[in-house]
Amino acid sequence: MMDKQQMQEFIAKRVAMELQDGDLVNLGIGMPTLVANYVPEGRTVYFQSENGFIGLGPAPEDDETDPCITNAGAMPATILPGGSFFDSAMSFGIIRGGHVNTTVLGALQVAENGDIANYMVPGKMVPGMGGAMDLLVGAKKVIVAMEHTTKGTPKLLKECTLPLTAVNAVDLIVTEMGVIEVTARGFVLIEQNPEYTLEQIREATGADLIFSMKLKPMVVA
Amino acid sequence: MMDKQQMQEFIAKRVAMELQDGDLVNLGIGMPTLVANYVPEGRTVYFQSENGFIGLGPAPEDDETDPCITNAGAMPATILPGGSFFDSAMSFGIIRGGHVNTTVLGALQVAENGDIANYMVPGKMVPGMGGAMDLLVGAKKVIVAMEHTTKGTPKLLKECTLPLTAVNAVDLIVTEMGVIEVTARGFVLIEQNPEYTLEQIREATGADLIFSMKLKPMVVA
Amino acid sequence: MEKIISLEEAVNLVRDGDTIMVGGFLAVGTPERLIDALIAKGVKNLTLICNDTGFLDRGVGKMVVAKLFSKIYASHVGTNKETGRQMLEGETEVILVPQGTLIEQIRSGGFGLGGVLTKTGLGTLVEEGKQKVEVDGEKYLLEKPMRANVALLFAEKADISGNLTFHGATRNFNTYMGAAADISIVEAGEVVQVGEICPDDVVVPGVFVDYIVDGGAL
Amino acid sequence: MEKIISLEEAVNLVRDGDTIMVGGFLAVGTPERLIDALIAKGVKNLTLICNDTGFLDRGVGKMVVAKLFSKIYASHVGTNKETGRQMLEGETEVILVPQGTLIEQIRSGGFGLGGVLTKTGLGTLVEEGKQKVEVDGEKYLLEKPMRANVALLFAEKADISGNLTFHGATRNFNTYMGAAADISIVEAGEVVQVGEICPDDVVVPGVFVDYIVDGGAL
Repeated sequence: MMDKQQMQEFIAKRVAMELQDGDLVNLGIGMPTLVANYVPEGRTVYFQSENGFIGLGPAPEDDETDPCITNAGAMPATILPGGSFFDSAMSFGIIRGGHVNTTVLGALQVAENGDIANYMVPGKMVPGMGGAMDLLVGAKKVIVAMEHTTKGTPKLLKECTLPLTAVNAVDLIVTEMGVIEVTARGFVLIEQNPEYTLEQIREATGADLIFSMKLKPMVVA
Repeated sequence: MMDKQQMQEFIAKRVAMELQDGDLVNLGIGMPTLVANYVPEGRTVYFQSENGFIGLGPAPEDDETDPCITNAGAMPATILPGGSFFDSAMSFGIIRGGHVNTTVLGALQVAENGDIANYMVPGKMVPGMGGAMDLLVGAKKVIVAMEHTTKGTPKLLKECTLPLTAVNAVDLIVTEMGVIEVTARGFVLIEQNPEYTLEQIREATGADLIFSMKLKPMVVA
Repeated sequence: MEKIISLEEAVNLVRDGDTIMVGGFLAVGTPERLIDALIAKGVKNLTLICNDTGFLDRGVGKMVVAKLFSKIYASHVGTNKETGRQMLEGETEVILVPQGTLIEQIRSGGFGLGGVLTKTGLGTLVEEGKQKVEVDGEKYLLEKPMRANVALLFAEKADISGNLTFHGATRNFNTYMGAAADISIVEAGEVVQVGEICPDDVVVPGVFVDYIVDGGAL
Repeated sequence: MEKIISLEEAVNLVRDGDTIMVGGFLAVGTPERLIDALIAKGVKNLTLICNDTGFLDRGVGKMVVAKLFSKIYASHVGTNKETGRQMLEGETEVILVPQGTLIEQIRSGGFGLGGVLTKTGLGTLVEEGKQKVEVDGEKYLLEKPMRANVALLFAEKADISGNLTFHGATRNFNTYMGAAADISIVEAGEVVQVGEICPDDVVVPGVFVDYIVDGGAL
């Protein structure tokens, strides 16, 4: 069994394989951020930070921190050569206008029609949607990176019960158990982590799960 | 009698007296452009050029011409210290958003309710509205600078007969005959060029003309 | 046209009950000195329009802690637990707005547009009570323009006519809020003379800036 | 991610019947070499979206003279008498659009918005056949987003990843058209290596630029 950190790295590595050479990518806060560490060799991927730049680089060395250069979580960041700073109108013009190839976000719940809930639990936790609603509507491809369940409670559902962040938005879900495509027919498992049986994955899923005819093992480098 | 050039200078000088210290002003092509030459001493007025800058300065000396710095009529121009260049979205954000204090435009016809026609004569001359429709809607104060008639045919009318550029837009009209306010009661003559009698001005006007109780002579420096 | 004023003069422009816009993204590019001065002055009952509510000890978050707001429009309040507490206990009304919508609403307010037509928020709580407009068979939410009495902004550099330049990720909401407020006040890291910023390099033209507080001279 | 292409490769991206956007304001900030090459190639039946139609011998005006357009959207055509002739004789359809509306329609098309709500054009011929939307009791015209197959742009400088800078009044429509076109081609006065433009100085980020023609190397 993987521990939590291994699980997150495993998911992040698998998500990174989805990124294509030349893609502009926006990574959500938390686990999705890890994806930047695993871009496959030979592919150049540009990361957009919704607080206003393209060319998000790794965290700086302590003595090189520029307080004006932070990621969307306000953590110290760097900008790579060829990057550019801009304001929020431009940043969301890029996002809403379909110029981001892929966004990777976490989720509380995903429904089989691609609905996603990830910005509030009424009466309890209401952080707000930040840029997530725009990213879900605007990005060409939406990948959800998350654990398959919350301590055993399914997060992949027939319908979301929490307030939605967007409807029909999710294209692909990557969890520690497998890779699931969101299709017109519902959830289709296209890759299976060999550590789990199909039965285990089906049980951890709160909606019908179709096994792809081309089901493959989920392997990361 | 003034010749055409004197008439235009006279009108431009009178319009210039309307400009207040610190105003941002947009001058239309043609006669309105002359206004820049007569800003009263002690007042700093900033000129906006809708092709993308604030700080429009006088035409350059021949050997200082920068092909990238032109006015809205594509004529060589200069930019004054403290000026700034920007794109058309910003330029018209400034205009439409009410950040231009005064615009000075020519007109083919002005109606007593402030309607203005100045961008086309159907089937004959259709130059287009350029930025005029936005300026008329957005500028805080709209001054029309024009000759009182077209070879004797009134241009101040009960209703415009040409296609409108904007409705209820004009605040003040400055002609060689006088200064006319556009009010809820219609045209009000507030200044009279002593070269013309009130009767002459009334005859040259195609709508009711109210003489202001405070009617003054139209005097320029 | 000298726009330079003192910190005290600046905060006296903000009155109880005002709607204020404050630049910054999680306190990056936020006018911290203006915020501190407003807290010291103790204005009340403000409405805030800001990307987020910063942190307990940074950015507009300090104003949340000081309970200056009765209403907050923001895209994200998760980094400031005091905002969450005030919201859940009904002390402060918090209206969550998608980030890309919020900046366009501000731009609309400043640029004389009638609102924003966006698909963002369709099918979510965000659409509740709002007009929808169909354009060529596609549905959009109509989000209204936003304006404020005062905008409090930060810029790396200002010339004394108010032309602004920025560094790094500090532009965020600072570029359009000045246009959308009756009075805009910029806290500038550096104030320079007219002519010291090349016209090609100006990011926000001075027309959108009414007053400048010299952050360096404080 | 080398975006540099030859003039010949560039014009081969434009096909008969395409809608093209061309940057420039009365031929200032217009990609003259791309225009010349398109005329030499002889594409047909194009729709033009441009601020104006330039002059007989400068800017897109040369393409008007060469009769490449069947339809033109512009705010002003008065500086090119051939446009007027083609319009009045019914050879070319000319749709006049207020300048501030035109740039917002392009920005909407590029930025995923459903259109523009503006008072500009209300009560004029411009409103004919268009939807009106009421916002808080105020009427606005709904002007639809515009997009194109190809955008032909000019910039003072481009790095090879497509980041652009500008000089003088050449920005005009060049800054947003790239976002609103499936393919955008920039004629750059100077092409530099990645890293030679400071991230703070970039006016248009490279994401909106697909191809660059080196104006200096022609």
